[in-house]
Amino acid sequence: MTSTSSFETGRALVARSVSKTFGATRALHDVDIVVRPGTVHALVGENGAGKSTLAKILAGIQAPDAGTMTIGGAAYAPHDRAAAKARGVNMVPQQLSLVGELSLLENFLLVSPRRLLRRRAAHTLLSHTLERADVDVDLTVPTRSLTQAHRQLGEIVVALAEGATTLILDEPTASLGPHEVGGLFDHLRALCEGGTAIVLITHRLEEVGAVADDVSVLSHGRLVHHGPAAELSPDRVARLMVGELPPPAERAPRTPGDTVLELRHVTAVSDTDADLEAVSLQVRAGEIVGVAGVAGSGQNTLMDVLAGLTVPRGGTVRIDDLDRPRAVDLLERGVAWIPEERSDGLVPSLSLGDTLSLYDNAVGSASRRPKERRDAESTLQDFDVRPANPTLAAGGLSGGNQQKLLVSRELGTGSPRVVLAYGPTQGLDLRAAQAIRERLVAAAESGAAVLVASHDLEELMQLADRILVMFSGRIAAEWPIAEVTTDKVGAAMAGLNSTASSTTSPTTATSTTTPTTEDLP
Amino acid sequence: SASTEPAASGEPASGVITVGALTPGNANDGAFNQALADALAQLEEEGLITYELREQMADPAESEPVIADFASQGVDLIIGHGIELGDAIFSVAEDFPDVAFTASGGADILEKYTDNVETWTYDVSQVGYLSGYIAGLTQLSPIGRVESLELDFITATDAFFQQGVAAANPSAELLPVVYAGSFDDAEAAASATTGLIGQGAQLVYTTGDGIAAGVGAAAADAGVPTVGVSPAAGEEALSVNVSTVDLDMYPIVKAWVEEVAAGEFGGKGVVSTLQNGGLTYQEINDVNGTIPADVATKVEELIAGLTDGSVTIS
Amino acid sequence: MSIELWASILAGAIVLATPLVIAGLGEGFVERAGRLNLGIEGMMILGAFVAVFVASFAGLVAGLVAAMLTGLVLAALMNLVVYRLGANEIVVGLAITMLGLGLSTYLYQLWVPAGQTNVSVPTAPKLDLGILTDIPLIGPALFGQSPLVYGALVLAIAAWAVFRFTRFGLQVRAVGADPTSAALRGVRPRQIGAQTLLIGGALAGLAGSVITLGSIGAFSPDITAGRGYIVLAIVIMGRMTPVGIAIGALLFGFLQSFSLLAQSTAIQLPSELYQTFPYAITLIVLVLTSRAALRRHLGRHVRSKPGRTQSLTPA
Amino acid sequence: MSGRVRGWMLAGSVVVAVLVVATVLILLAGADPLTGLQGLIAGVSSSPYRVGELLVGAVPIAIVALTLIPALRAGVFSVGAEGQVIFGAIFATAATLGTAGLFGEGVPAPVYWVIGMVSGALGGAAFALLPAWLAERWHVNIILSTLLLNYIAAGFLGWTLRTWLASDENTATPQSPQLPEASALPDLIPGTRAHIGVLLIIVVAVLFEWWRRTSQATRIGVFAERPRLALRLGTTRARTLYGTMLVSGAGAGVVGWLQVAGVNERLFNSVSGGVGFSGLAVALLGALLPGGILLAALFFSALTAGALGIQSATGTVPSSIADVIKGVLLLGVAAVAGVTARSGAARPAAAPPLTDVASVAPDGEPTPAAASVSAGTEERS
Ligand SMILES: Nc1ncnc2c1ncn2[C@@H]1O[C@H](COP(=O)(O)OP(=O)(O)OP(=O)(O)O)[C@@H](O)[C@H]1O
Ligand SMILES: Nc1ncnc2c1ncn2[C@@H]1O[C@H](COP(=O)(O)OP(=O)(O)OP(=O)(O)O)[C@@H](O)[C@H]1O
Ligand SMILES: [Mg+2]
Ligand SMILES: [Mg+2]
Repeated sequence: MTSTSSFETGRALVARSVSKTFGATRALHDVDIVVRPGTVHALVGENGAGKSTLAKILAGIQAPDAGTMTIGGAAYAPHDRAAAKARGVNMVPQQLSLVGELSLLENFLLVSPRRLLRRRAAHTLLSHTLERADVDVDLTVPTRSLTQAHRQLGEIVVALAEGATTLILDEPTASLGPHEVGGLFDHLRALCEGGTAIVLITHRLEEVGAVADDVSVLSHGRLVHHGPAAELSPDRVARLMVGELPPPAERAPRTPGDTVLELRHVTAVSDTDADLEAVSLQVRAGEIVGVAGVAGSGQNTLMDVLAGLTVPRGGTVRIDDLDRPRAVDLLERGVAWIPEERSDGLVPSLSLGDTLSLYDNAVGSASRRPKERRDAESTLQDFDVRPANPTLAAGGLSGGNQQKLLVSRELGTGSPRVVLAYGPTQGLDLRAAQAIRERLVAAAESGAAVLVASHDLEELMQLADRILVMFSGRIAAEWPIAEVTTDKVGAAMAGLNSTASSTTSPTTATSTTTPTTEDLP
Repeated sequence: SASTEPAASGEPASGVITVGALTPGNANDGAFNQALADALAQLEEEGLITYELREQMADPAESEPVIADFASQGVDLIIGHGIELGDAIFSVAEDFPDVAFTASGGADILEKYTDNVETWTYDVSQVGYLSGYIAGLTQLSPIGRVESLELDFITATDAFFQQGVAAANPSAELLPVVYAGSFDDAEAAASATTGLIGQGAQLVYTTGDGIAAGVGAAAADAGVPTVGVSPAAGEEALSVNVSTVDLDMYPIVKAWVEEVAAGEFGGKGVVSTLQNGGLTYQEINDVNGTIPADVATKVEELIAGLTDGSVTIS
Repeated sequence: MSIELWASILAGAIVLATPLVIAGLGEGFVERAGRLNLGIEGMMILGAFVAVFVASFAGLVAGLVAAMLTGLVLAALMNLVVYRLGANEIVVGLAITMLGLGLSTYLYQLWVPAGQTNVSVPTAPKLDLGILTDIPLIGPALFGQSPLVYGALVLAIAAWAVFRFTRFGLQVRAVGADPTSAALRGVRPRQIGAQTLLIGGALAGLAGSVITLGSIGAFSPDITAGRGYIVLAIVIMGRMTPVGIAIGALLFGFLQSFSLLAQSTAIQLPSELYQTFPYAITLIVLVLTSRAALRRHLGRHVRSKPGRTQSLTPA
Repeated sequence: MSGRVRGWMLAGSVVVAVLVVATVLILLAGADPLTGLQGLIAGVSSSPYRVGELLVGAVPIAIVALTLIPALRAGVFSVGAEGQVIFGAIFATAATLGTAGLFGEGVPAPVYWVIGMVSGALGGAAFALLPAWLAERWHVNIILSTLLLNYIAAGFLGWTLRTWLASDENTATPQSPQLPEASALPDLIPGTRAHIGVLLIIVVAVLFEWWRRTSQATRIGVFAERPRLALRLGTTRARTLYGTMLVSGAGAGVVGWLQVAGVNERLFNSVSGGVGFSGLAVALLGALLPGGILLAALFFSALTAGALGIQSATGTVPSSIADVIKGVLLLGVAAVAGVTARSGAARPAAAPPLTDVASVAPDGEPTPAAASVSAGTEERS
């Protein structure tokens, strides 16, 4: 541990020997943590390592089974979130706590200490905080209609306005694009200057080096390392978390086959995402197409159209030689579907075993895949779903493991013809994420047409043969992987060349316009 | 009424007849149902019978088992008070030839008696006509009417009501009937009454019991006299009620009981009329002097006329 | 139709709407908090009975208070069984209705046994504002009603203010929309839910007493005649907002009053047609509001499409 | 284990609570509670007739509840059985009388039964189509539309019995003409009103026990929780709404026919007898399992009979005690069901949302309101 000034330790949030057990799961085992004011403290670990649990205990949302906590030496045992807030500890949970029906302003007022609302005063305070944090988010629309990124930032702003001296952020960057992450980290640094302590939970290890001062590594509920972040490379952190990782497999050259899935001039509307405007797209057998774009650019609408869940207003959708397929036709022809919102694809009350066999049972014996009768348990083990117990209810798994379960149902029971995946490794630890990427590559190699949308550009560059960028419901640019650079993609995601280019041809998309400030949305 | 032990045997050896009775509505409705309850209570007090009364038996699906139950317990006389109970009575009576039953119905029921079922009805024409006659004698016009549902017996009664009004006051004007849509919705009835009064009704007539509370309250509120409001509406409402034609089941039930005791029961039908005392009317209320003084005497003249045949209703 | 008739219809509409407004406001709180009270009918009718019973010896105000307490007790029972013990909300709602209907009839029959004249109590006196009350058409409807009618108006304004200006109102909305997030923010969904249910129960009891003490002055079995269920439709029709509920209740009251009094005009239709008219129109309005709400809902999202109106400004 | 003990203790306390309530009520009426309780037991068991009544009372509730299983599994909360029974009964009565009118005396009984049952089912299903369409096309909440339609059906029945289906006889209660002898269902237990239609509940129960294991049942279950996933399984919102409402409507319609042909042999105003609410309550009490529903329906019917027994034994207790005891028991049983379900680690009973499936957009996408609820209940990491 680095030496700290007595002033800093004087205000530090300290937890000692914290333990927490859920049924048979030891989520935390004798964990210590010291969060210093004015620093960013990164908390990393595999899925299910106990990060969120520790954070919730610090924020008073859950009570520890054992252990003590102090703030500046004084005992700290919050019995609920309000008590923690009163001591200056605030949290933005992994699952955002904004009420979608209410605006940010109302979310703020929701737990104000006064019985009568003072909207004007609250608005002034929040605007002021926004200004200081240099963010522009609408305070008065229902937060449901904000993008994920804005909700994330908005919730952070609300927490700040509530007067946090210790702010805990649980995976704030999991669904943010590179611009947004950059902006967020600037804010965090600015906050630290002002003396706020920040606990940052993340799976993106490069972020640790980029922003954190201290780092604590959890593994299986135990603290396996803590110390200054500067001394640690992402590789080292990864090794601490999960042991040695095999390097990502070399990209094998893939030759695309026939077009399997095709959209032509498709327009479609969505009430949660951008509408599609004349989107044309082909996915060929054996290739991986990456879709980049900031949140709310229409990726969800695109995925829904491809999966048959949204009926387009215009244009044609075709799989093989079948026009206007319904969702069930697509399933029968082997379209695997990994939605962005994993809860869309899982029924919490179904057991893991029933979840895996859902398609066979529900669509009847004429199942989509000639399925080798592998038993559920071995599928679960293959995909490292923990615990691999087919009789458990799906709703009982941790977020990361639910994702693995979903992927194992979609990819694990046969060889799909098409794979549609949006953020397939969102919220997964390194090893699990790598395993899923390998599955996607394997699917492509065995002839599947794969379409992956992700906010993680790194991931797309690693996987894809071709990258499309979506902006405002259109395909704004398209490049073969060899021509892609982060800068080009970043500019296209911000819409900087979309106005002039109505074609998706890579040359025009990249060369036509000089960005002006007026093009900024 | 005191609690009773149903006699185990069908023989009226002790001289006290056991009676099982069913009413379609609540026995404290101040009207049709209560007429039977009052008669039974009085006969029990006189030591002639012990009885059990089942209320709210309008649904034949519910009443038939109760009737069968009475019969299999060996009750001497089973009274199905109300047209809703007619079919159930006949159907059970077939299986229990030794038990005495009474069934009620429309005018045609008088011919339907069997060896162990006597039939009973009341003279709808007299109820309607006398009510209308009283309403006419008040000389109040126009007259509003609030009823529950558009059912046969209600429309039949109403037709005679109109005759009665015309006989007593040919110039009286009648507003169309308003149906409250339910037997119980007193508030809708009150609203209808207020509305009729707002349209100029000087007197309101009703035959319902649940809704009478609403008619009575609204009329009392506006100080408008009523005809036909039952005691179920409460004191307040009765203060503006000129009169109500009531059933008196005492003479009828007493006759049945005596026949059972004497072993002569069966094979006839009986109808309650003003003449035989099965129908009565409440003493005329002058509603603070707003009602002409001669109403009572004219009503008595009418009844005398009906008795000696000089007046007939068709 | 004459102006007198319309005046009568309006005045009747307001009387008929009053209990619906009161119970509807209560249910508005309950449903806003994401709960459902199918026991309103039972709470109303037991309130209606208790009100007369208590008023008969302790006076009007005591009757109203007793009715509210009755609804409160039933709501507390419902809260215990459904939200503490985990029983099914619909089954328990139906059970409470059954209990209320049965108990009110049972106690009434014991209280006023056969052979007695029903007990009646004085109803709340009607207002008479002289000139104002004499205004044609709207005078009697607006200025000649019982104080309970104006009480309902005050309640509606109060409910509106609670949702608009208080933290409690905000918490109710949050708990109904998303209890998990609300709890994460530090709101206690169970506590808020229980409070709304108690409000709903008390107002349902009060609504029942408004029928007996406001216009009839006496109790008779089944006097609420299904109004507790109509309240549910009105609350949805009114989109769970106090203003919407008040309008919905007035609409239903108007339809009922109209279909009663239209019978006394020259237009003679089958009486059953008149009787089902308010329900049929309510259904149609429900269809229209559902549709409009749907469109509004979609429209709002189209207008504030994510990624278009808002933009992140990286520092 | 401790959950089970707790369950039993709660069941015990329900019995105690009912006994206490009944005792207090009986004492209030000035009667002897012990006599009353003996009457309660005698009311259900003392004679074959009473046992027959138990069955007759259970039939409509059980069939309505059983045929509600798919709808409730899909999250479609209908209380429309009331109106559907009415329409089934009107159709069945009209078809039976019409057949008799056309072909005279000679029509054999089974022909009548088939005609009655089919037209009953058609009538009920047709009347269920309307709320299904309103929900599918216009997003009208089904609880409310069925509630309002019940009033409309009752009005239509009243008019029907006063006009085109009215009996020629002079009657006070509105009723249809008597059905032909041959169309009536024969007795199951001689000397009681239990007719062979009672056996139909066994058939229906077996049918739904089988259905429960089909892939369609799974799909409908998935639809209730994850409409988009269900779309991939071929289950659309429209198909679910129409399918489940038609099944429950047809079931209620058959009940209408059974009540007419089996019990009353003519059509009365009271044919539906509150079965909409009690059917829903029984289906939920029976945990949507056919076996549980049969038990719950018998239990419900027994309460009615038992309360009559109390009145019979004491003589002075008003019959409305039946409703009070039913309410208390229903409350208690619901509580026990809740507690045992909870300690059995199952999910707590789902609160039936008034903005239920109606808030799923036409193409099966949850609207934000629905999405936020589902997102709210899952951990999204
Ligand atoms: N409420 C709960 N009930 C039961 N088990 C729980 C609960 N919360 C967490 N767990 C278990 O505790 C362990 C730690 O969970 P936690 O959410 O803290 O992990 P995490 O490190 O945040 O993982 P992830 O990266 O997937 O979000 C996991 O095994 C999880 O399944
Ligand atoms: N806190 C929340 N409360 C309610 N609903 C939420 C919340 N967070 C997300 N959702 C729901 O999750 C879904 C996805 O969110 P949204 O469409 O705004 O972002 P996105 O396009 O998926 O991009 P990204 O995931 O990168 O932020 C929406 O249906 C939204 O209603
Ligand atoms: Mg976590
Ligand atoms: Mg998202």
